Amino acid sequence: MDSFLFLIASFILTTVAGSLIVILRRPAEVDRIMAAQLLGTGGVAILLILATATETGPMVDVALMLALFAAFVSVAFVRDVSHPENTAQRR
Amino acid sequence: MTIATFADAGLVLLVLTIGASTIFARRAFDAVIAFVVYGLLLAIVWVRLSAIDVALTEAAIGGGMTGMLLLGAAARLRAVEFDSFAAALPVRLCAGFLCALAAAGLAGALLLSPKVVLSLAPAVMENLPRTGLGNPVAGVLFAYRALDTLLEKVVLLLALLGVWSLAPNQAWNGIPGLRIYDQPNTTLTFLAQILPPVGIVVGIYMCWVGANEPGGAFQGGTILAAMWLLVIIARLADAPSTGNTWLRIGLVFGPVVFLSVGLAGLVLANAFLAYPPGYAKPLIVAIEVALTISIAAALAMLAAGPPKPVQQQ
Amino acid sequence: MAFARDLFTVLALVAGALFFLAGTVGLIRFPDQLTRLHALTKVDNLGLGLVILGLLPQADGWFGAFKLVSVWLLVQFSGAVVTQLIAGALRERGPCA
Amino acid sequence: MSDATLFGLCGAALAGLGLYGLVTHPEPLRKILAFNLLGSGVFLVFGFVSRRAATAGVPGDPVPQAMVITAIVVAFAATALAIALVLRLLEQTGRATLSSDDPASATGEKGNS
Amino acid sequence: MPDATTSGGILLVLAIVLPVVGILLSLIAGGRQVERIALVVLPSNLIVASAIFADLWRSGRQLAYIVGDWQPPLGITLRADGLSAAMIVTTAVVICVIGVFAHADFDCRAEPFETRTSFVFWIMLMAIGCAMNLIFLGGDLFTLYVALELLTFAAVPLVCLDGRAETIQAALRYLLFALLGSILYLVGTALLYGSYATLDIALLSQRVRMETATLVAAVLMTVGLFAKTALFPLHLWLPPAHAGAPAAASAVLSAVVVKGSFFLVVRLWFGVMPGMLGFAGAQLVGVLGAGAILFGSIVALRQNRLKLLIAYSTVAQIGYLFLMFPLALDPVSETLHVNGALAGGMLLAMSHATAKAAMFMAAGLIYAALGHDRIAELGGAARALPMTVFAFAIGGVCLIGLPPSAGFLAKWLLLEEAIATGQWPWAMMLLVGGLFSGAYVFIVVSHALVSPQEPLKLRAAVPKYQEAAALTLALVSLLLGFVAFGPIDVLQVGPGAAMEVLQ
Repeated sequence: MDSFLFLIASFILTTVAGSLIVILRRPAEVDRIMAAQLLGTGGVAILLILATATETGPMVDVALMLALFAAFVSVAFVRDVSHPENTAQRR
Repeated sequence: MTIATFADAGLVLLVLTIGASTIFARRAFDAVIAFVVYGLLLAIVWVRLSAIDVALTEAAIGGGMTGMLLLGAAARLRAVEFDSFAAALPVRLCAGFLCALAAAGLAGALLLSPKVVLSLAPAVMENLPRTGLGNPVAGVLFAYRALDTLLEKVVLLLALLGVWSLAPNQAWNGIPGLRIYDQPNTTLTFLAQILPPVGIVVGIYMCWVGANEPGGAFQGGTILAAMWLLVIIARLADAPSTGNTWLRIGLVFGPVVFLSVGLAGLVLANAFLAYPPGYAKPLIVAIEVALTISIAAALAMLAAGPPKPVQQQ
Repeated sequence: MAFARDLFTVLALVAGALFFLAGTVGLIRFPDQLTRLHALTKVDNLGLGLVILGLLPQADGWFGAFKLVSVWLLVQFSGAVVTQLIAGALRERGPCA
Repeated sequence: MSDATLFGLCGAALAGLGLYGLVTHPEPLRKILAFNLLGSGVFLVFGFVSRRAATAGVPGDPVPQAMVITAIVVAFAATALAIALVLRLLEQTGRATLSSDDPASATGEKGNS
Repeated sequence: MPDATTSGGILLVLAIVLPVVGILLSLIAGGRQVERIALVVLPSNLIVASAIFADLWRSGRQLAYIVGDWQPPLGITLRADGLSAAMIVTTAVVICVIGVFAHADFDCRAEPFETRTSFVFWIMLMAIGCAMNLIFLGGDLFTLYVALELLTFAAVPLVCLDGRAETIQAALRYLLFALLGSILYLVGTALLYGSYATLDIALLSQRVRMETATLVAAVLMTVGLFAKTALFPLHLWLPPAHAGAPAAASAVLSAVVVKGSFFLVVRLWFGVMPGMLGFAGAQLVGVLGAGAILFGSIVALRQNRLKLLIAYSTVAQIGYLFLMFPLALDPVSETLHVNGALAGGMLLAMSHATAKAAMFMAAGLIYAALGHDRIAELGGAARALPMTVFAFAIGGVCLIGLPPSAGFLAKWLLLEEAIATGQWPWAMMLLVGGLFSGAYVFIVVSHALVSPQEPLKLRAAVPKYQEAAALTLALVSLLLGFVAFGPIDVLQVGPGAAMEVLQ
């Protein structure tokens, strides 16, 4: 069971990694923040699976933290993108 | 466990790629977003190193708070971003060589470090019952090396004072110039109404379990700080003025409690920062609670920046 | 019983992982940002949802299960709101390259 | 190669990258970013030290972990102070560079003692 | 052999707790209380420091305090040996006098009581006191890292206290250098802990072996500390940072703050790993020191502003401090040992602390009185501000190393060692550096002594007690030359924390 869980976690890591690298090369900023959001979700999934696999309950807390702060950073991002100073000089 | 090793190698590769892109990205903004992603990834790395306490801190501070701070700065600096007139190629090559040398030296030191591994882990675990704690990291932070933790709180206060000191003279004791959302936004308001209660519960939980499980004042305080900032950014509440008495009291509350308990140790136990036998755990929990408040206030205010002059509108 | 439980976990996790794959492929391949956002929400909802569903039978008691579910709820909620915010910002600025 | 060593080497590489950025980037904001990268690489070296000492029952040495927590908080404080300095410089001069003008200008005519 | 808390150990705790209490109180009390708190804390700090010194002198053995009753390696020990006792008293005196001097500039008695500059200055002054005490007393390398960070965060805001753009730029550059320095130091502690599972200085000194990891750690830590000390060629941040700050801040930055990281270099090499530096390493450190002396002095000679001249002279004087490394190396065993060179180096550090503070204060007063600090136009300053110019000259005498100043005694000790070990180039360097200092001090004093064609118009009157403060420190520096016949023995108590009285 544990190896299976590790396998799934690695699989998710690979898909997330692949899209991260593609997204972070895109020119538009909005795409990039999607990367942060995606990593938030993917990271949560990976951590939860690892928590089950290694039977380390507190790892779930790390997942919780990751979810909370991914959202927080996204808010900061949207604040900065939609600020008048920046919308004035849109690409 | 070969799958795990493969996955770890992949993780390392990803971390290095993203890390490199924070250095080599053309625009500062891109570098900052890469850094946010990097911070979140590091949390996973720390989990793989079985350092849950650090993973929590890294996710909260390294990715979240630092990311938010850098995003704000990058957005403001975008207007003046100058054409990266990078250093000349020979200089870069030379610097690259030296840095590679430093990294190689460090790597060599790691690979060649003594085969017999010494560690304080057994001593930490052996003495942990005397503190009544279940979380060895909390034991180190609040018992064995309590002096460092106490003084690090002072460092935090000094940094905050340093940030405040950058205000113009007439703005002293004004409102911090945190950039808020520029127009009322129902979605954000909704988020800022729902998320903070959840966050506060998580933060208190984090502080509470810290005595026995990974977590503690740092992690709990950071969550509270983030929630406070969220409320301010969504314009649901104003940032307090930096001269606000309650803010000042909140800032020093944790260190004062910590120091008082430490000094009481001179009388009640037999040394500064020693806990009376049997009372160690409740005292440490009390210190952690007080510190959570102070850390939350200090981190939020650090992120909010120096006071701004009042603008007539 | 244990076998059935593990089988359920395996199936749900595989399905979840496939949604992650689908979501990320969408994020890479879809032509404009709004549809990419859509793909992202699929990952949030279904990918993570299925993963957590699969992990629930393995959870460490009721409190463990409760934590798993609350993580899922948190991601759902914040993901939905943040997607809204990004979409709003996009609308304001107009689609950018 | 054990996992600890793998992550330790990753830390060394990150430290090198960060050092390079800190030295070569002219923009202060990029220097601050590079400093954070350098810092996290150094923290991973602590992680290596901690994890290497893992024995039965103890997943790692808690002492380096506690030190990293302390250092992460300090690094955040440093980042906040540095960014506040950069933004203040931007406010006053309309630009944010470290390009060294003649240091003589630092003792300008006004506002001293 | 486990440490034990010694009888006077509580003083060590007091030396650290007292300023912390002051900082916390100031943050709550705010307003006009801040200066009062500082003016209680700083003299009390001096009393505590003197008590530590007296205790050490009387008992002839080092003081120790085990914090939280946790024995190292698990816990942290504070220790005061001869070096720390001497330095702690010197910095306490300097900071205390700077506090008196700063009363005029950072007054909290008038409305509005809490101004930005005064609030920040007083708190940061106490913080620097706290950080320095911790650096001198800390017995654990990670505690010393925290102390370094305390020092950085207290010093950076002082650089840009007056808020001009150039000073903010200087502060930012300083901060980046300092952060690089502390992170390099930190990675060294990680490697040392990884090898020896302790960061306690006394334990480490027993355990260190010649190994790759230890060597890498030592190099990284030393480079980091050099960056913080502004040793040539990592000195770029220093002149603008020190010259741009308000006078009282310049004094504390130049006289006190750079000594913190310098002291850690001494601790590291003499205390933790005396056998690691080797002949080549010691010569290299000496070459860097010599480079600093030459570069700093020559650039100082070309300055036309007084404050910048003094700042570059700091670059040169820092170089002097590192000349003791090749001279303290025992040529046979290739270990650093406690001899006249170490005593001379530390005495030089103490002498520079007092003299440089006096000179920056004098420069600040001249600036305040004349409205500028252009050296060429200082004519008449000696007549208008005799006490100030006298203080500057006395400080200069100590830098040059003329008898009977402490600078003379220090250089004498170093020279003696250089001659005894036959290291003639370093002896030459000591003398050449003295000539350079003589040249730039002479330029300033001679300009100040010239009578101007038209009578000098003072822009502002300078309070007498400020002049007295500057003169006091200059005289302390001068008289240190006499008193030092006593303290020199004290410097040898528990050298480098390692060779504790072992009976």
